[in-house]
Amino acid sequence: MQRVGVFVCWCGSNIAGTVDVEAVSEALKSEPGVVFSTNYQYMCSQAGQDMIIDAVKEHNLTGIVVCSCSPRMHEATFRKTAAAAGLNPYMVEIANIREQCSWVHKDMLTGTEKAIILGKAAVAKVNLNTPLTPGESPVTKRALVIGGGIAGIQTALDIADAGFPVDIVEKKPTIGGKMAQLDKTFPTLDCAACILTPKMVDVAQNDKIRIFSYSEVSEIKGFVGNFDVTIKKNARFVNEDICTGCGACVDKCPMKKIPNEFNLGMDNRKAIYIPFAQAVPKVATIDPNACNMLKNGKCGLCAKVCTAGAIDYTQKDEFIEEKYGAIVVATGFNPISMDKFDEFAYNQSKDVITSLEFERLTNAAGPTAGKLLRPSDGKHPHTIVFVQCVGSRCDACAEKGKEYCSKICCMYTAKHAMLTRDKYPDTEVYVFYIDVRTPGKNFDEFYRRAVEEYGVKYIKGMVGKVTPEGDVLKVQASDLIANKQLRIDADLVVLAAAIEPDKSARPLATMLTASMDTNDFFTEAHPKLRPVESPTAGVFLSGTCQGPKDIPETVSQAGAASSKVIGLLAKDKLTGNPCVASSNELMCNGCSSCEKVCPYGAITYSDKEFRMPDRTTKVRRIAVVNPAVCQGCGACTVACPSGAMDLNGFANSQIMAEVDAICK
Amino acid sequence: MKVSYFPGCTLKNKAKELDVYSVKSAEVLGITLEEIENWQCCGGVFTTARDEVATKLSSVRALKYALDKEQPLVTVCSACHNVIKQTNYAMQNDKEFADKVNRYMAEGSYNGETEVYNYLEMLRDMVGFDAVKEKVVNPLKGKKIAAYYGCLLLRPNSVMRMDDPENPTIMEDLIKAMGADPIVYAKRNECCGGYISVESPEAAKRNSNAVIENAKAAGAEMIITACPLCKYNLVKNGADIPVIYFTELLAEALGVKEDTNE
Amino acid sequence: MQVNEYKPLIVAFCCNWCSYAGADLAGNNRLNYPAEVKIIRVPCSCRVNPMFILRAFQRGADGVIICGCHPGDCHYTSGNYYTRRRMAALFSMLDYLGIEKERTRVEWVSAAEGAKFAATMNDFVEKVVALGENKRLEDLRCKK
Amino acid sequence: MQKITREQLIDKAVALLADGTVSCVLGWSKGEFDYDVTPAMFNNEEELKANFVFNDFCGVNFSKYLVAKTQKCEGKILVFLKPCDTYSFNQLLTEHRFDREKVYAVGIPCEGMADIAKVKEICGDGISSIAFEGEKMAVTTLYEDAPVMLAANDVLAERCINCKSKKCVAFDELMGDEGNVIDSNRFDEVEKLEAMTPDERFAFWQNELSRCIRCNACRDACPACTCEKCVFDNPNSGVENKSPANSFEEKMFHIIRAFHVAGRCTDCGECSRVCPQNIPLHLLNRKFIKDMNEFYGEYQAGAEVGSRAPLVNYTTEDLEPGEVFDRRDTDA
Amino acid sequence: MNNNSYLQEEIIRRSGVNPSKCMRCGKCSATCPAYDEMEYHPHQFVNMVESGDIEPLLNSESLYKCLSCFACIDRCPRNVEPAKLVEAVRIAAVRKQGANRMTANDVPRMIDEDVPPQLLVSAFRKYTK
Repeated sequence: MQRVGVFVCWCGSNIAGTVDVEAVSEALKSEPGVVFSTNYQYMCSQAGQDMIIDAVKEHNLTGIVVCSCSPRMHEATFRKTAAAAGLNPYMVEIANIREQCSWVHKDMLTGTEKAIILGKAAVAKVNLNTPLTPGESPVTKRALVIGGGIAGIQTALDIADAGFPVDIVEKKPTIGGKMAQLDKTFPTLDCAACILTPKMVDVAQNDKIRIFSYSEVSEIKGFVGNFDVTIKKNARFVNEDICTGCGACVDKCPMKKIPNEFNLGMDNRKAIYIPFAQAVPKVATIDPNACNMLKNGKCGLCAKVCTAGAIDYTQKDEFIEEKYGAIVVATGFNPISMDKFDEFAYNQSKDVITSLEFERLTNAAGPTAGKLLRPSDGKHPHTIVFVQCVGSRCDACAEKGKEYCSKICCMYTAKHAMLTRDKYPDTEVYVFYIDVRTPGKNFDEFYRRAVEEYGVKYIKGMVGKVTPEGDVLKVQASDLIANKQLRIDADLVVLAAAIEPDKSARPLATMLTASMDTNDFFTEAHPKLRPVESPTAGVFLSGTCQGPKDIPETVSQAGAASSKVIGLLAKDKLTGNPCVASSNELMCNGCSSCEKVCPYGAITYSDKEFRMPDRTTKVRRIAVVNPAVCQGCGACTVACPSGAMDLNGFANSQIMAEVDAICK
Repeated sequence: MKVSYFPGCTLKNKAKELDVYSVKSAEVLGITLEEIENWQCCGGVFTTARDEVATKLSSVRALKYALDKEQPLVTVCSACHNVIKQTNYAMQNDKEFADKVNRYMAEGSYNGETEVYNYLEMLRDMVGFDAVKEKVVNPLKGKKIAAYYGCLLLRPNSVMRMDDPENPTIMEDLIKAMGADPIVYAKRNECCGGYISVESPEAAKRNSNAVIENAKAAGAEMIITACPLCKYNLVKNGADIPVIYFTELLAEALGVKEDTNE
Repeated sequence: MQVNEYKPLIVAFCCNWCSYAGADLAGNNRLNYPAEVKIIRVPCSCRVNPMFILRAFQRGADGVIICGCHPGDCHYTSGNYYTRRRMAALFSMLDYLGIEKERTRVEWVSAAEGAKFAATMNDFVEKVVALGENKRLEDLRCKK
Repeated sequence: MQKITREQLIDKAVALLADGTVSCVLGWSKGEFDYDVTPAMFNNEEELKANFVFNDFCGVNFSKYLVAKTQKCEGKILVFLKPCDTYSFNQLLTEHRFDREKVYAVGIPCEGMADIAKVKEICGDGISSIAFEGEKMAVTTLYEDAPVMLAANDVLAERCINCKSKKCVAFDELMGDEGNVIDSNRFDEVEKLEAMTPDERFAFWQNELSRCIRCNACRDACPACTCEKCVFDNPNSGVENKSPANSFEEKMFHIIRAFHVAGRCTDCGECSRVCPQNIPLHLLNRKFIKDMNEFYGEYQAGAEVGSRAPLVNYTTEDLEPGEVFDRRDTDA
Repeated sequence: MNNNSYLQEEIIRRSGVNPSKCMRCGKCSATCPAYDEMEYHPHQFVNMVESGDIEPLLNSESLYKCLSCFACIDRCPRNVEPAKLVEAVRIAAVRKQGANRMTANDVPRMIDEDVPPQLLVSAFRKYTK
């Protein structure tokens, strides 16, 4: 039996004005377990707290009930008081007789009656309280960043800057991501390579950062502070440590007709290749689907010309196991496929391209060395039509497209239009838009410049059909302001394709038990207050894996994610919330119902041997809650059919006792 | 295999080629088209209005007929196909509408159970283009043929589910199977003008011309279609390359054209 | 005012993050609702076991209401979605047994909705009062 | 009458024992009366020939027994599963309640089982023997000389009249056809109750539940009730109670039990079959099944292993608890 | 705003279209093959039905220009299905007493030797009650 002390607070007249505090403390004296009951003007004051500490010592109290303001206000205060008195802090219960009693009821009789009942409920609960100790777990002081685009790069640099080791896993042969493919960046028009490549070099030279390029995460186990991750390093058939990136192998490779992914297939690369001049790591990679040597053992030219001896046709995929304290997801985006949008004739004409392809066409390192030429015939286009919102903002019931706004298209289209008019003033540029959305610093000014200074023709309306005929693209569109249907003979049509999360994100989310929305964007722990954290503890979000973002936003989110990671890694131990679920193994059926409802993946199963009364043994599957991962929602306790699963601090018996106390 | 067959009004007079060659070709490919008894005209166009009931009854009756025979229902004409498939879809998905229809159904109630195939779908899904290819005796080598889908075969896609509505391949695949070269052009799924030729022949002419010009610019030597109205509009508006029904070409490739030419 | 006015007994389960805070806000703003409403704090509405609800009814509660964060706003991301399913099933079952549906309710109240909390409680109590005392669940097994 | 015969099953069991596939057989055994069939373990041909039975009174669903038996038996157990038993079998596998590797399941067809209460209703008490002759059942009583001849349909159990599936969804080997899921009218009775006023419903259930003697037969027969320790036996659950007394769980027993098995109940009907007071307990379970089908889409527990039951699942668009009633009220 | 809410509701019910889903992109009008013949264009049908401005549509020639080619239905990113609205308004118009746009007397002038029956049936279906 507990020895409970009851402390009724007046809160000046806040409580005492509508509740007869004397009557409350008197009434609660006769409750089971109560050995001491008093009231005082301000329980939360130093004098009030001292009064509690003294009473604990004098009456050997094991539990405390404070009838006062909301526990959201002072529960933490009184827990500290209990600790100061030598009690376990979780032996305190609060009866909320201010916000939920004295402040809502005007009549003294009513208020007092209710306060007594709330007090009784708290006493009934505290009688069943047990001392709780928060669990502790060590923190592995290393972070994993999945994805090596600008989001991953920035996150890794910031974490490394704080002194923690970071690994970047990138599935492509080089880091850099989409930003490396861009030409100029809005709204300042500085070149993407000029600002990105120095960062890539920083990453390469930072001794805290390891890059696993051409690699994927294949398995994740563990929990916050203690992730065990397996990384699959795909065989690139080149010894990374020896390759100098000289490119001699590339020059000699006879397989010339492999579509170049980096230029979105608009030109070709070799079977052995370095994606672009500033690639990091700058080492060659052999495409096993294209290499003759790997396919049928005939060739071997690259090995012959490699003076460093880096070519290794026998290289195998390698699996690396590493421990991490925190994981940052930075898996990025891709433009959606235009296959379903062939009213724009993307599959019928080479001169209908996506905006990302347009970036490559205007990029000095691109297939046309930065000259804007039509992919079909290499001629200068004189009339260019940009189409906005292709596949964005579609109805959920529509046959194709995404429901959300892709956010970046309005600005990059303004950039493309402006740059085109700047470089080629003889070009007519039309932009068909539904709305122009330019919230952001200097964004709308940028768009207005495109219209006012560069003479880009913005037309409110949509393109309905593109008909390639001869060497023109007949564009049929509506001009809603003029209430006209326009027919434009264009030389080039550029589609602002919606963006979607990279396809690798979904299986990764499953491995991480991190939640995703219906569009496969990662869900944040709280949309406003915890925007860079996943609800899964220890997993953080950086960049477009969480939602469409431009570069400035991505970089700031990367910084935010890294500061969260640094905050976590700076701790030697993690102290958990002790109010977590736990399963009574004697009653557990191992049925997996609890696991299915756990939003955190905190529940796992193990086979345990039990000795039976008849001295036989029996192996049973039982649930095990990881207290470091459990957040204490209690969903599992209700899903559990046998009642084996219970929640510390809010146990079935405790809540039941409260119900009983309230219902007489 | 036997299927129920809904020919439609035009196939019995102005578009006999479409009808006769369909039946003959199917026979070669192992499918017997059994014409529905006492079929009534589908009405030519589907009314999307949910409260239009009477105009859709003939389609429901045909569907019910096929159901009772436990056969899929096959149509050739794009218009019939469109009307019947849309009606079937409404019977499946619009309960209020289906209830109204069933009050008129002396034949017993119907709730969209029948599977509706266009002749092209039949070739693709029941026969298979590879099997068609095997049966070809007169390969149409080197012919550059443009498939003209028009609007009715493919749209609305949520109902028709025949092919990608913006980049269809079903007719091109058939052309390939027959040994010819398909010509892909953007206007192949744009409207010819349809019945507007009654109201404003000029508008129909403009639409049809755009289709013909686009096909020619892409190198077409011939246009094939599944729709009598498309054919009428294209021909009437001065197509200077042949416009024929795809079944006529199929019969030729399969070597059964001659015996039907009396 | 009548002397023997019937006072119902209402148990309200409120989730710690939204609805309990909403109830506090109702207090902060001095919004009245009947004192018959007694709140039990739970971490999440999904912690509410149907057994608690049945227990309350058996011990004489006249109505039980569960309040949680709005769908999509759950502190634990998905807890209230489970609540929604469980309670839809349970309340439908109670109704099937002949327990008046007005005695049970689920309401989503955010931490900002003090006024909604008070209005909800006023409305709920009013509906329960209209039904009178709950004997049914207690009597379910005992034929009179 | 069953299409598959006792002899066929014994032959199968003997063969599987002989070739070492299984080491024992879980089957139906003769009881005190002909209609009183009990589950039993058979270890050899002699035991099988002596006591194994298969007839219209073999309604027992063996799936549940596998939880305990697989722990005890060395080697594999042969179990005969009727279509409805296979659903329970899958559901228990979904819940990891036994080791699939330790079971050799033979799916058998079922023509529906007889309800002894119905037999007694026609023939009265004092049944001394029941024999099966062709398509008929010959019931001999102490009081009549000539046996009463009954057709299977006259005494078919309610759960078999409303059979939801003749399809075996789990087996290592099949005797007879795999069978099909069938359109049943199993929710008609629930709908009838739903159409009543709350007062009428209350009266109905009060009348039914007042007969309960808390014998726990429903729980003990239920294949979903395989908990290591039942909440009603657990002093810490807050609902513990073992005897009929005027306390909480006593009144709530059936509601709590129904909720506990909601989403896991395969509607096998064992609860109602074993109830000595003939309380239609399946109507509680079917209400949950019907509701969840309507609210969240068709779901049949045990149709496949590993499926996620409606109550441990959700969508963001689920209907609100209040809308449940709005929907019904607008339908009415 | 006018007081045509009854008619508006009827049009919406008959068509099954929710015009408030429209985001004013104009793709329907961009893709419409009969645009030039129309006084009110597909996107205007949507917007006018949404605002209850139906009278002008009822009296407009545009009703008879729609080809039912369903291009606007398939290409609308918001799944608004403008052609269904045009159809619903057209039916409201032709169902009015004596409002048939085409009669049997018109047929001979339309016929040439190649006219497929399909053309006449379709036109009748569209232009008459």
